[in-house]
Amino acid sequence: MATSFAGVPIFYYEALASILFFIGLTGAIARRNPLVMLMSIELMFNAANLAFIVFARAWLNNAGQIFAFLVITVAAAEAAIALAIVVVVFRFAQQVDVDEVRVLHG
Amino acid sequence: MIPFWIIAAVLIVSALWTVTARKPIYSVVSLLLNFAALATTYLILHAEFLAVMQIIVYSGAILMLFVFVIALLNSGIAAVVLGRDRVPVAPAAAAALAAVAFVATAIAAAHAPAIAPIATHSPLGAVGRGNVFGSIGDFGQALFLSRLLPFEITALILMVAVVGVVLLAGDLTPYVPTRRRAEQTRRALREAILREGK
Amino acid sequence: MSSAPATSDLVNLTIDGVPVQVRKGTLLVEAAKLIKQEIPVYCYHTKLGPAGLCRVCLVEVEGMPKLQIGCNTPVAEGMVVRTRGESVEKGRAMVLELLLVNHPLDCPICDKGGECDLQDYAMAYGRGSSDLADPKTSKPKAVDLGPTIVLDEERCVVCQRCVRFDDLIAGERQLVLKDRGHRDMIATATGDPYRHNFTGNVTELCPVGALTSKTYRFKSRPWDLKRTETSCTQCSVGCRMNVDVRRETVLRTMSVEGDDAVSDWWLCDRGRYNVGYVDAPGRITQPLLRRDGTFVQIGWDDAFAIWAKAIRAALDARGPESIAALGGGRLTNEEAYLLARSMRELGAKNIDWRTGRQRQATPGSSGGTLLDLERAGAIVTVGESPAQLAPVMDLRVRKAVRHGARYIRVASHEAPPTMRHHDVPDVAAAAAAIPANVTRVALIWDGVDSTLARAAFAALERDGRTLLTYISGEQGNARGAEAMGVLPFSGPGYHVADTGRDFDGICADALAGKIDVLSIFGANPALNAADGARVRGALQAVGFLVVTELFMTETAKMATLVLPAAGAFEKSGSIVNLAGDVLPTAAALAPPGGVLSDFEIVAGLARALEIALPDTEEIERATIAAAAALPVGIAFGDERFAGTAKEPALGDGLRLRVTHHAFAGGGTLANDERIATLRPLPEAAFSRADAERLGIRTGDYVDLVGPGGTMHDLLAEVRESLAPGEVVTIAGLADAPANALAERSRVRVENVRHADALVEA
Amino acid sequence: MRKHLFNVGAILQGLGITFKYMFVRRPTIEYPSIKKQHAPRFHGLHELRRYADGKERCIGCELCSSACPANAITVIGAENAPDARVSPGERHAASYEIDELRCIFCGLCEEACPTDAIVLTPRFEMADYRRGAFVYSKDRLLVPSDAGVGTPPDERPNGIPADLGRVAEVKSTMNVDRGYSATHRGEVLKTERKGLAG
Amino acid sequence: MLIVLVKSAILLLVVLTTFAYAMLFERKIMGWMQLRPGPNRVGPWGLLQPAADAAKLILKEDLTPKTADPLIYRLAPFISLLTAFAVYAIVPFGANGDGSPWAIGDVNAGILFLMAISSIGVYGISLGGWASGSKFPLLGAVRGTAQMISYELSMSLSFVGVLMLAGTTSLTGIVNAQERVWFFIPQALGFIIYVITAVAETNRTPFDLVEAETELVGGFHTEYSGLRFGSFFIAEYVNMLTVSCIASLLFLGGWNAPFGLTMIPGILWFVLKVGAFMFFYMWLRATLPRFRYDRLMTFGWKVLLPIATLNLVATAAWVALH
Repeated sequence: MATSFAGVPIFYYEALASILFFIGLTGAIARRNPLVMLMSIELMFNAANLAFIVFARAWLNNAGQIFAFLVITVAAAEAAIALAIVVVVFRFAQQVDVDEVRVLHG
Repeated sequence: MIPFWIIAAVLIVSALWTVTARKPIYSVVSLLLNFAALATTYLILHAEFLAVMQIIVYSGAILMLFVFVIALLNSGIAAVVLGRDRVPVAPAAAAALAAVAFVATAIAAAHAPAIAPIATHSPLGAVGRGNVFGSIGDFGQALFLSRLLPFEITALILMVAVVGVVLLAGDLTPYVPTRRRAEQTRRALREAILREGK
Repeated sequence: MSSAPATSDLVNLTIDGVPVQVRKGTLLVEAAKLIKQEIPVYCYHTKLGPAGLCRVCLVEVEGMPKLQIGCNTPVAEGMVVRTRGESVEKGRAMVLELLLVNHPLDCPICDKGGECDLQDYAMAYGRGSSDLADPKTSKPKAVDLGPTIVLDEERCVVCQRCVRFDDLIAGERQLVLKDRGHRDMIATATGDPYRHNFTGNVTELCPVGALTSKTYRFKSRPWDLKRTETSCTQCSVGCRMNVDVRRETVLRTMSVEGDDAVSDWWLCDRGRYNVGYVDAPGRITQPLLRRDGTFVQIGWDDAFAIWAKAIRAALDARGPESIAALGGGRLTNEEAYLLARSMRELGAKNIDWRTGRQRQATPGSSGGTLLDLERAGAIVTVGESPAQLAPVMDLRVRKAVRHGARYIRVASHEAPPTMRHHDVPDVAAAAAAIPANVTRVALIWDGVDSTLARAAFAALERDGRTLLTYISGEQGNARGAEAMGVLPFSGPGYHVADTGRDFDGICADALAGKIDVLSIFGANPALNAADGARVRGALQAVGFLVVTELFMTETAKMATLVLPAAGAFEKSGSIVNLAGDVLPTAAALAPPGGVLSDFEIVAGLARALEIALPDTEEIERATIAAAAALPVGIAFGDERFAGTAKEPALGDGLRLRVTHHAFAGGGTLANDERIATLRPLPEAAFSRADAERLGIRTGDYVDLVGPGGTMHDLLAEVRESLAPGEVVTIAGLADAPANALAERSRVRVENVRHADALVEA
Repeated sequence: MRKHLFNVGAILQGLGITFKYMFVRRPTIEYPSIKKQHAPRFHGLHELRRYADGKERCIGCELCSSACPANAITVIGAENAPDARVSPGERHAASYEIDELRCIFCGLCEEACPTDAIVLTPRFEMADYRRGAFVYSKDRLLVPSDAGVGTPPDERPNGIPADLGRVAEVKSTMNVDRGYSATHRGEVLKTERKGLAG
Repeated sequence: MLIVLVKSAILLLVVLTTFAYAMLFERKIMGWMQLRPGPNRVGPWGLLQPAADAAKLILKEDLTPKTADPLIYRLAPFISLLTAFAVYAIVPFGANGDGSPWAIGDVNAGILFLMAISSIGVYGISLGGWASGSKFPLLGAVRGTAQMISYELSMSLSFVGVLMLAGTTSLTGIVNAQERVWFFIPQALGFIIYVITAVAETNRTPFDLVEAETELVGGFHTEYSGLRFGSFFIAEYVNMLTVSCIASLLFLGGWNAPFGLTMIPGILWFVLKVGAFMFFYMWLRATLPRFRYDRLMTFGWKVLLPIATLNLVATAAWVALH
């Protein structure tokens, strides 16, 4: 199974990663639901990870994998904090629309 | 080639669904699918440990957290009522940024060697042997020997995150033992009664 | 009781250690009641007096060597009586043991079980066992005494209450004691069926289960029954009575003990037995609308809407003259008031209760109470006597006659009563027949012939004499309807109002096509009006005829819209009886599903017409005020009440007269199958002279032919009291309506079939 | 700490108890196939008895219905036709109904009956799917005329009569619209008699 | 490829049959412990009861509440079922003479795979409860999710001790490392932690707060009926079986025979150990009452996690010293 992927040009992987990144970015900008925005950000992380892992595989250097691992860990921390903020905001404002919640505007 | 196209199609469709889904829970489900496909890709790219981590951490922990928050915030089925999405501007801005990323990776890809099969009898390498690329042993050695500092920094970041989350979402009222709280309530009640003169 | 008795009339005595002061001559049983100490009695009855037969009322009187019977021992000054104690109890136990010697112990089967004096006293005072070892006597168990009563000879303890009732109260003397000794038994003297208008009272009087009603036999046990005290609405006396209901069926009615003012503790058989109509299969339970010649069932909302629309259309097209309402004699005061009020709210004045032969119900200011009637020295009846019209009033007459009053019937065409009576041909003779020393004279009128009533009043009124007048009408709450203003010329409380058309006038208008909507509430003019043919023609000429009824009566069958109404047992309210007493009626059971009371029907119509009606409280207040209003300004046989119908032209032949029978009628009587045997056969009574001239004997069948109709298959009777030139038939029989021929019209006798010939054939 | 250790001990003790009970003899009676012996005067379904000449014992006196503490009995009396007597005496029960759902099987009706007409049989199997089926009227309470006279409580054999084991079979022949054609006991006796005759 | 398919089919059959009879024997054992006979009407000793239950579940009407999210509502049972069965792809049941395992796939990162799959399994409960659109399932789902995440942590830590001792993540390797000494002896604390967390992970009494019927009617599957309910039902028992297999493989020596009783085939030993663990499950259910929710969380975070960490540190120290 693994061999069947052999021969796929790295460019294809990079194009895939870019598309995923683009989709994630669009979501993060366009959506107003903070949960979906966060998920879009996760998508972008994953696109980056994919690129790292492909390059690691190409160079046969596991530094890329280590970097991807760190990204996953940091993403976990990020998600936890962000969701905590969402919960707090919801408790405070009874809504989560990022355009409506403007407490930082003063 | 065909498996790659299939996986790629799954990845893109599920990513699109994640971003466009009407209900956040659909985003979660599609993202789950996306992660599964990604994990498969990682496995094929000899990132064995990362494939498992992708499932355990991303699907099992992070995404679960999303489900949890959705259930907490929105106990019903109806989507959280929100204003209109900012659709028209978004793709342009995103496309610009994505183009930059694409150009960067394309340059990198141009320099990278083609993916060559790793010539071992066991494609994933012997367990625990640090010299086979992508094996858990190899990964572990790299993590704990050559890349220990970033690992420890990540641990610190995680710790900070945990403390932050507890402070943010936790109950910030000072802890009072139950018995003492009951006593306080009783006293307050008595005082209120005295004030009211009843 | 009304005035304090003089001290010399009072006697002091001690009963069970309690000092009692009673009037001289009081019996110990009654005296003991004052201190709520019961002395058991079987043969004694407050209304029948003592007989001293059963001896269960033994009491101990100090100074007398033996036990005395409490029911026949008058009080004496200083008497010391003990109703309890060892010797009394021993004596009573012995009496009870002897009473039970031949009394079967079939209490579980017996209808009286549960309300039986013998059972109760045997439990209270009797011994648990008997020394008698021999078998009890065996006698016939279900002896058919008559159409209403069954006798169980084994159970009879020969207290003779029934015999004494028949003798002293009813005056019929049909029941006697037959044989002597242990064969002593109740029977009719002649062996004929026991039959008169008060037979049911003997079942109540019987202290054991010997006399039972055919309609109630084995239907229920006393503890199953839900009892409601109400007033009878069958006739204008309004006797107080208890209605016993089980499983939404009226099983029986009982008299109310202590009701001295109205019923004198009795009920007539019609009031007692005509209850089976409540759950008769013919009850209408849904509004019926005539559509293309047949009736279709509709809902109440539709019914009210259609009715209101018809009324509105009539008012818009031809004004309030084109609508009319009839009925009131069977309604409660509240219903009658609401009817009169809503009709007048619409501006309609054509409203009348007089759908039958009776013209007037309020006797005017000279009216007396029923107790006054008892004390009259002479009683004069003009028109029909109350014997069939108001039977319990007739019991008062009999009581008065028993006390020595003279009973005078003016130009009566009825069969002679069983009491002493004087039949006189005219009012002048009646006035002459009154003894000179009589100071109280009662004048009873049937309410039909106003001229006759006025003449009688004028003839009998004399200085130094009190003249009490009574009108024994045919409808239960006729006087109430008049008081509530269901009259074309007076409103509630006899207030004079704009005069509209009375019943005759409404019929004339209808025949002339001037009445668009006629609403009839609980009345059956097609059967009961004097001139049936004309009335039926009038009803047919009405564009929109509404009838509220329990059954598809003759009138209801002609209606456009028939509305199911609640019966007398199914609604609460008040009535006014012939003596002016305001009596409450209470609902004993709920009406069948889909049936509304007339009150609700009128209210529903008012709502559909968007007429503002007073609230319940105001209705109640106005009703009470109107019922209590004195009928000032109304004369006995008042001209205003007199009919406007023309007297039929004289001609050849016999003059037709109509008489009432307690069990002859349409709706409730015709639809009660339990009393089928009590309904009279259609009959024609002839004077002896006429009968001989026409060759008719009693038992023959004849047809009467008059202008506009024929009465078929009448049973002929030769009646001695009848004056020649008259033939008398029974009014209101559904299967042979007497009003096929106009009253007082001249009729021919045709198609005489002799009884013996019929037997041969 | 000691308390926590004690709790662990309690858990082990509990496990021991449940394990021990695995081997304890079970008191369960496997009901439809094995039936318990009831006391001779067990209070079960009612039966209306007959006299030896076939006449009903019930005279419709309603004493049972007035004795009934649950108001379960409704009796409507009627007069015996002289030529076709239903019961001795003048009165008989035109309608006799017991609502077995109301009945508390106290047996007071049996006590109150002056003619020993109503008796409680040991039959207790009267389950049904319709409420109406529990209102037993005379056609189901009365012993069929060809099935004897019914058993008074004093003469019943020890416990449940042998025929009660076949309740399930007999019930399946029940006509649900008309109700039972007879009481169960009568039905069984009838089939047995037929079997003997045939 | 074909061999893998055949193997999978056989394994599916075995697992399903085991599930069916596990259910029956649970009812039987519960009955015995509660002085009842247990199911005994269908077939001799009630042996056909599973067939009857299956027929009932299949024939039952499948209801979807009006307020439910139709897609997720239908998806959730399949996630549960899928993850429950997916584990058996790597579970070895025995070994050939040459050391190759009797398993569909021998994966080096076996234990990690296991953890990955079981972490996905929570989705069945949380999505199912959420998508029912009714409050009891939602409460059950939220509870269940929190509970499973909390206890998964301690469970993973209890694995790590075994991993350190065995020096491999391959399940076959771990079993082979226990040839001399079964790991439940050196890893006694780890084993106890594993047993507790295993019960919690499968939502069984006394940790069945997910479906606490006294409070939440049926918990996350209140609204489910028919085969969709059956899917959850099967998943729960298959998970029990999985957890028993893991216990047997990681702590009880897998197919290794005790006391040198090697004449009995290893597969039988394995089955025996799994069976014993399953019995323990049922025994617990018949004995212990349900935890209170706050106590459950307190126990998971404040008792189990520190002990598990302690065990880990101690094991690490021991391994480092040797």
